[in-house]
Amino acid sequence: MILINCPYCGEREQSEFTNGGEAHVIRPKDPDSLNDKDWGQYVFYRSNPKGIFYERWVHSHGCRKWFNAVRDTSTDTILKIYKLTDNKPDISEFQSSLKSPSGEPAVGSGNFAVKK
Amino acid sequence: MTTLISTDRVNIIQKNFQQILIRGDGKDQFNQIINKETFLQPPSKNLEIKTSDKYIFAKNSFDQWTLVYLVEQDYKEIIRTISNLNSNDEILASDYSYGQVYFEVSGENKDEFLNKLTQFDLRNKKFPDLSMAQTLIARIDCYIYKLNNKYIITCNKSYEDYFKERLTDLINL
Amino acid sequence: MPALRNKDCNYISNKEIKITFDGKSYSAYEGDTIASALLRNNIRLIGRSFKYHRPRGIYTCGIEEPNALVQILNEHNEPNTRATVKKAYDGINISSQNRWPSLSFDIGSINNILSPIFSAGFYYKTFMGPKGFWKKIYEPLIRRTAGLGKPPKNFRSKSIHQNHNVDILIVGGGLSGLIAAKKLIDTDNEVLLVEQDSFLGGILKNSNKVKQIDGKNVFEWVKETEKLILKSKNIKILKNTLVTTYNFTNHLIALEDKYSGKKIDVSKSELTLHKIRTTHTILANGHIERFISFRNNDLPGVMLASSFEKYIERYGVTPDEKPVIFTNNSSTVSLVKSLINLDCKPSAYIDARKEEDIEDETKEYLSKNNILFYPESEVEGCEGNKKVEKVYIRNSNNKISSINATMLCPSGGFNPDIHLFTQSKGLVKWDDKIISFKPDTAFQNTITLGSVSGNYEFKNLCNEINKKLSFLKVGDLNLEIETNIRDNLSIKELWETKTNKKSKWSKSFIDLHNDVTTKDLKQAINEGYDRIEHLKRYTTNSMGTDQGKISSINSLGIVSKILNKKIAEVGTTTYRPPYAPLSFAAIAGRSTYEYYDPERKTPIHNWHIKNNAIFEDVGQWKRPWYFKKNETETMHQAVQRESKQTRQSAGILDGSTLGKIEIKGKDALEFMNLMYTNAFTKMKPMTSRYALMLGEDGMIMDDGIICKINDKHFLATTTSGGAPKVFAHMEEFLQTEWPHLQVYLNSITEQFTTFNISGPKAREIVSKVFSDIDFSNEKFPFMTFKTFNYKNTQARIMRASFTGELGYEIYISPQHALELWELIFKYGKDFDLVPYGTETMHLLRAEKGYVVIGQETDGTVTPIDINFNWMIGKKKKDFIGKRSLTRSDTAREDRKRLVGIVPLDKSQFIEEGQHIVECENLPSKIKTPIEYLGHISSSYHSPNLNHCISMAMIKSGNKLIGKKLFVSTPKGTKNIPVEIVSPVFIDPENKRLTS
Amino acid sequence: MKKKYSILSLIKNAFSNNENWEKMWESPEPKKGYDVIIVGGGGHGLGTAYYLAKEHGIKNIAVIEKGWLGGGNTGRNTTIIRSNYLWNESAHLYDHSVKLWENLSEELNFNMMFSQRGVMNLAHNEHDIKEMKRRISANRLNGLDTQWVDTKQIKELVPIMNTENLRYPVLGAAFQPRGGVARHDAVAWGYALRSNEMGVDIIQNCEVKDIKTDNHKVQGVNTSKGFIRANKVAVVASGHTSVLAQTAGVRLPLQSRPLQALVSEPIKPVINTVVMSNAVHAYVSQSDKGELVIGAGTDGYNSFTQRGGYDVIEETVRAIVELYPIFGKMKMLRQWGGIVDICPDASPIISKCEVKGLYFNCGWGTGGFKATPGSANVFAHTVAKDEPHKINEAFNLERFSNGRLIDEHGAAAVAH
Repeated sequence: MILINCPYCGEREQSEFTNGGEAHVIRPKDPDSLNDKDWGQYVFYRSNPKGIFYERWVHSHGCRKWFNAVRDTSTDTILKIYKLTDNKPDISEFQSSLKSPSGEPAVGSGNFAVKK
Repeated sequence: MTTLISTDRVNIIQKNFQQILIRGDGKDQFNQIINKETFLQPPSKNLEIKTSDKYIFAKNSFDQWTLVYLVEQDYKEIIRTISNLNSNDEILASDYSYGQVYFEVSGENKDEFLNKLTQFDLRNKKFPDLSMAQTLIARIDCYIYKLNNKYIITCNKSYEDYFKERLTDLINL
Repeated sequence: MPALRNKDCNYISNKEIKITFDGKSYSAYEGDTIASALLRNNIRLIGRSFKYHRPRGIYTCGIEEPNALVQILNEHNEPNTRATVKKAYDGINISSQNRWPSLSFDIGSINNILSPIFSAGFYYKTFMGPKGFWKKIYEPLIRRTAGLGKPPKNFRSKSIHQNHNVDILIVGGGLSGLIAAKKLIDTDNEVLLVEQDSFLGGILKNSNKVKQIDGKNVFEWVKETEKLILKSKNIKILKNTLVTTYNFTNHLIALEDKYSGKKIDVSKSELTLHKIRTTHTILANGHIERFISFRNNDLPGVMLASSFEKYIERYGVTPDEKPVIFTNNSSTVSLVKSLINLDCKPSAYIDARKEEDIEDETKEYLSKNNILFYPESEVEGCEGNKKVEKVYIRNSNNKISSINATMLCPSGGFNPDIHLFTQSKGLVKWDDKIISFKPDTAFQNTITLGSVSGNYEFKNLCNEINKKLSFLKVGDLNLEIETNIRDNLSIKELWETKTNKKSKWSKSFIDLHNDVTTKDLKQAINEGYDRIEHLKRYTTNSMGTDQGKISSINSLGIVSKILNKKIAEVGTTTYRPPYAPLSFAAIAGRSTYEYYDPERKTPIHNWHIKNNAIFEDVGQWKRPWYFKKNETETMHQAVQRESKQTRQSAGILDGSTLGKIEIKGKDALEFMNLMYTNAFTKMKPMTSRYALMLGEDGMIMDDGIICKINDKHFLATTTSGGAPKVFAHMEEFLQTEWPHLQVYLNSITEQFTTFNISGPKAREIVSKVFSDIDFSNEKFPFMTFKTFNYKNTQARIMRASFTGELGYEIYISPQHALELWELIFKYGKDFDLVPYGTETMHLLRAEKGYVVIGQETDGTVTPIDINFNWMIGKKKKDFIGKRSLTRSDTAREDRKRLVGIVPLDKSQFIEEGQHIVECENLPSKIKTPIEYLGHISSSYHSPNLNHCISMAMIKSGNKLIGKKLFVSTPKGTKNIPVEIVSPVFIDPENKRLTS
Repeated sequence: MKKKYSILSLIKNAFSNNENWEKMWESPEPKKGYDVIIVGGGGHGLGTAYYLAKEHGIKNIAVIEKGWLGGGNTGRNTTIIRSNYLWNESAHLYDHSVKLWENLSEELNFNMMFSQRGVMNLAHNEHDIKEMKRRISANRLNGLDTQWVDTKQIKELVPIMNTENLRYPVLGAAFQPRGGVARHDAVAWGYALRSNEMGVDIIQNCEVKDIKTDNHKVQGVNTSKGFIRANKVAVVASGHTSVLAQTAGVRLPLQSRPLQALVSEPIKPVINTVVMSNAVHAYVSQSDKGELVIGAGTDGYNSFTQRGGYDVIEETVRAIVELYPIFGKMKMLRQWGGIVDICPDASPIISKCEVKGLYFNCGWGTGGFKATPGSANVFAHTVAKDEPHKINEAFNLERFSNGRLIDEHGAAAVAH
């Protein structure tokens, strides 16, 4: 299981946390001004990248506080943990180990064991 | 106070304490009000415990404190403290006195025994003395307070029988 | 007769034990595995192969064993146990597997005769016969011959989990593991050393390869090192513990057999699953010898060379006095030396390498002991009836001769045991020097030491370890290691030997466990399955319980030859956890059976038991379902009684399981307006209101009653099942969407026990219990509440009810719950007060047309659908889910709406879940789908109205009131004629509630 | 059908030492362009190619697979087949598939080992019972064979099940006799074999980097083997579908999650039907090789590593050991994970999109294997006719705007 460093309680096992999906998705200030399509985008659509992913976690079996994380979904490595109040780190800070959008990472996917 | 388990290496005693759960922003005004009502200074660092033989005052998370009275108080006093605290808009105090169960765990093998029920790291370097944590023990949400070489573990009262069965079942496995 | 044993074996006691194998009794020694015990009694035949049922013998001496799988009859018939690992004990009762009627005569071997037809993937190409043959004939036949062991018998485990948090985990207590541990003694690293055998030492105890360390014999050195480690403050040792899984962020799983070599005590936990979280992992788990494919390489009597040596050194048993040794590398000379030490001698030493490549000291040793020596030769095959009798040798100038022998010991070289390393998601690389894969780039904090990292040279073992552990800054350790063999391994690539025997029945196996021959590999590649993963799935190569530990690299070698590609290009299949089959009981641990999920009880649970309540599971809670008046009363009778009595006099329900949340803060009002559909702004203090909570998709998620103490302090109740979800939902929006709102939440579900008393006499009863409170209608109107002090505790009474009768919800501290509940009954007796359960609650609320979340609503129902349009605060700018209510489909006119349904013939009963249709009859066999308008969500026989009442969700139901339709029945074809009515069956004007 | 397989072909080849079996499919290099490119060589993708060629006469097709045929979810599922879904649209889609399963072995002359041994969904509390009684009645009206079985009947079908003495006792079950299991690899290989025979190019180890479009019309795909032109591109790449859609500027409401499964070591027959338990997340059937095939729930976070957390395996095994105590004495042989693409309403997307000539078949979540032939059949129709088939009309992208969702969460707490 992934080890997650809760900004308030320190390193804990991932079974103490609940994932909150994509981060930085702001609830529209005035929902009535959106048409059905745009409102559908907010309610049902979340990005689903293979590689760098900004996501939310909550320490549901601990301090119950929400925080954000940047994780590489192709290897499950957590690259950064930051509080809700911190601003969004720039994607250039991170480099994913992917060779191409849908390819496999050089190290870590667990499925390509032999060094090419 | 009933003894649940008593072996040469692990002892578990069930106790009953009064407790107040306080929510607030932890700023000066909050500290002053708390000090005025409880004559105690709330800890400011996350997961830190202030304690004496009469009480444990812990900061559980970003906006939550628990005050556990180790020595039984006059319950009218506790109710009065709670309503005084609640008279301030920016504080929420709830009476947690009788909805919880408390277990005091001591003994040389207490860490290894508890680690049969939780994956939480009880080592001093990760869980120093006079600190607390909220985690899962036997699949139940618990608070665990670390005092010098003993723990006080609390969870909701509805889990009491299940939790005690898990502890007693494990001691002879 | 006492079993054979070598003189000075330090690891086997001379205490005799009795074992039973296939009904016959044999003697052995304490510390033996089942395999070493059987070898002591010269038993060669141990099982029948998976597909062809060919006779099979003990092939290795460890976890990599493909053949020797047995059933332990006295341990609940445990199937597929590795005889080479499971320790024997006095009275163990073992049976062989996968053969009928007996091991020596097995009907199943007919498969061997038909084997030319059973080529790779044959089951994809046949058994398609006429319709129904597959289900009736072919599949039952295949299933009966498949599988190895028989199923276990009545078993309940008591295995437990043990979690560890350490700085360094050392996997493997062999030479490399011990050196690493010795370096870490009394440093400030907490270290855990895990060893799968019951003794430390690894290669030191399993072979004759190392003569001395620092001048001491290996047994002494290991004993001393172990004593030092045990004396240290920071290192713990776990023996009989096999690491099986390497998870992400250095989290490893290891299985400890607590009863290794002992009879299991059923009252204790026989297995412990260690779950180890570590900062650094040191893999020192060694290597595995691989075999060579040649004709009939599966005959009982063929055993790997280093396994043969391990039986001599580790278990003190000599499987055979004059085996033939066939090798392609320099390591097997230590086996020759072991035999010579026991005054035995190999009948032939066949070495595939060119004469000039073979070490001089080996050639001298062989000629000194005049051992038949065949340089640059290979074994063409072997033959015999259920055991090796003749070995055929092809010499350097291609001439084949045969010699008689009863055992043949091949060695195809050594593979670093990279299974755990690849599980850690590290990358491996092909090494042409050792002709195998070895670890290359680690993905986690993983360090590989010794032979697992491809380093077979004892001379530079210490400086490899010092270099790799230098980052720990624990100082160097150097040892003087003297060996019996040449230091660096010399090896010639050899996967398969040539045979010119063209018979259809001669087989050269590449996977002994799943009966896959080298011919199957060639056939699969011809048929287009040339990717290594296709090959594995089409032939089932290395998919057996040994996961091809001694053969999967060989199959890559053979495939690379056929495709003439480099082995690195062919690649490996994914190493899937666990390393070796892992007991389900150990994985489950103690959190199964009655402890599967925590059980939550209300403070007056014991009172319910004393009053013969029958319980229902609601989430983790145990709630009274109904109360049996006497032994014979059925649920239906009890529910009818409780419902009638509550409407006529008074009933009381334990509602403590309902979620309760305290919401307080400057912006509490704004927060509540955003979370619920209702408008709370104009709500007067000390009043309460029924409220709905939606998801962002506009669908009803939960409901509850909101009490407003003042604009800055609210108390909310939720459904029992919804409590954790609603609390988390509130916290999420408060922290992530509206952090500017100054609001605090506390869950107070367990801080108040809740009693819901309702019925015409309710007022009289509560007035007696709480004599100082004025319960008159004026002073205590409907949907208001009072807080008061009860014996110095905070208490609250709210006038509300889910039954539609005059009712009160009493919130009391758990400390006085039982005492108050019994007091209420003391006064309630003269008013015929009855305790009722959830079933009656469901019936009474249905009579009033109230909905239950999760029964009338299923995640696709909006407030408008259940006629709660009035509960939506129209003037509110926004609340969660509001915008979704105006989407085209959600605002559609003909959506399903809540209605009531009554059968025209009052005696008929409508079943829940049935559907409303327009046709009177249903065809007995429905071919084309039949349109339906909706389904019955709730249906009860109302004792107060004396007929069946139902609630349903029907398309444009609000426009169909008064219409006649039909409702289907579970089995019948005749539908029940019904009328659509308003869902409120009793007291539509709510007179009883508000009087 | 050139290559005929039967007991006769096995005997014939036995005489020639099984050395001249023919190649089942070629692995050619890609041509410059095709009429239709199918991205994803799993069961759904290869099936789409088969039905395009067989029922719509379109043969100039390439199936492009990043790894090896059937290497994605087709090779990683628990092989359960059933159609007892709640809503009409789902029931019709999944039953269209079960009907195709029923003679797929004959049609492809390749044994799918489709074993209709029945699928049982257990009820562990009153809420489960009510939900299942409703689904059984809806299924009946849709012509499906789901029926209620009580605990006694369950014990007859599965004698080793512990129904009373466990934390959440078994109170009954919904049982669909026509449900069952099939050999997952055989689907991919059977479709590959027969579509290759009809002239479809099957290109392996060729990874699509991005989909080229030009003012809202699809042009072709850039791959690791260069650009390949196409009039129509059909993406059926399960977990990777949204990654590829993104390259064409199309956003899909998918989240890719690990879904894990495990097998036990092989033993003699002990359970002859498929048992699913949504409440405790445990699904089990026994393959014809004797291995117990056990399905777990999805992990709680997005991931493309094809391997989930160990805690999910523990959750499942705890439930399995409680339901079948004797399995406690058996051992787990292998555990693995796939990447399932989950839709907000747990129903698939088989639909056109705003880019002309670009089609998507995805969102199958935890229940894609059972739909393989049905999904491929209606998707071939959608691609060929540029119009959805009646059966997959409701599974469009617009439903996430107008709110006309097909919420199978009830059935699919984790649908296996």
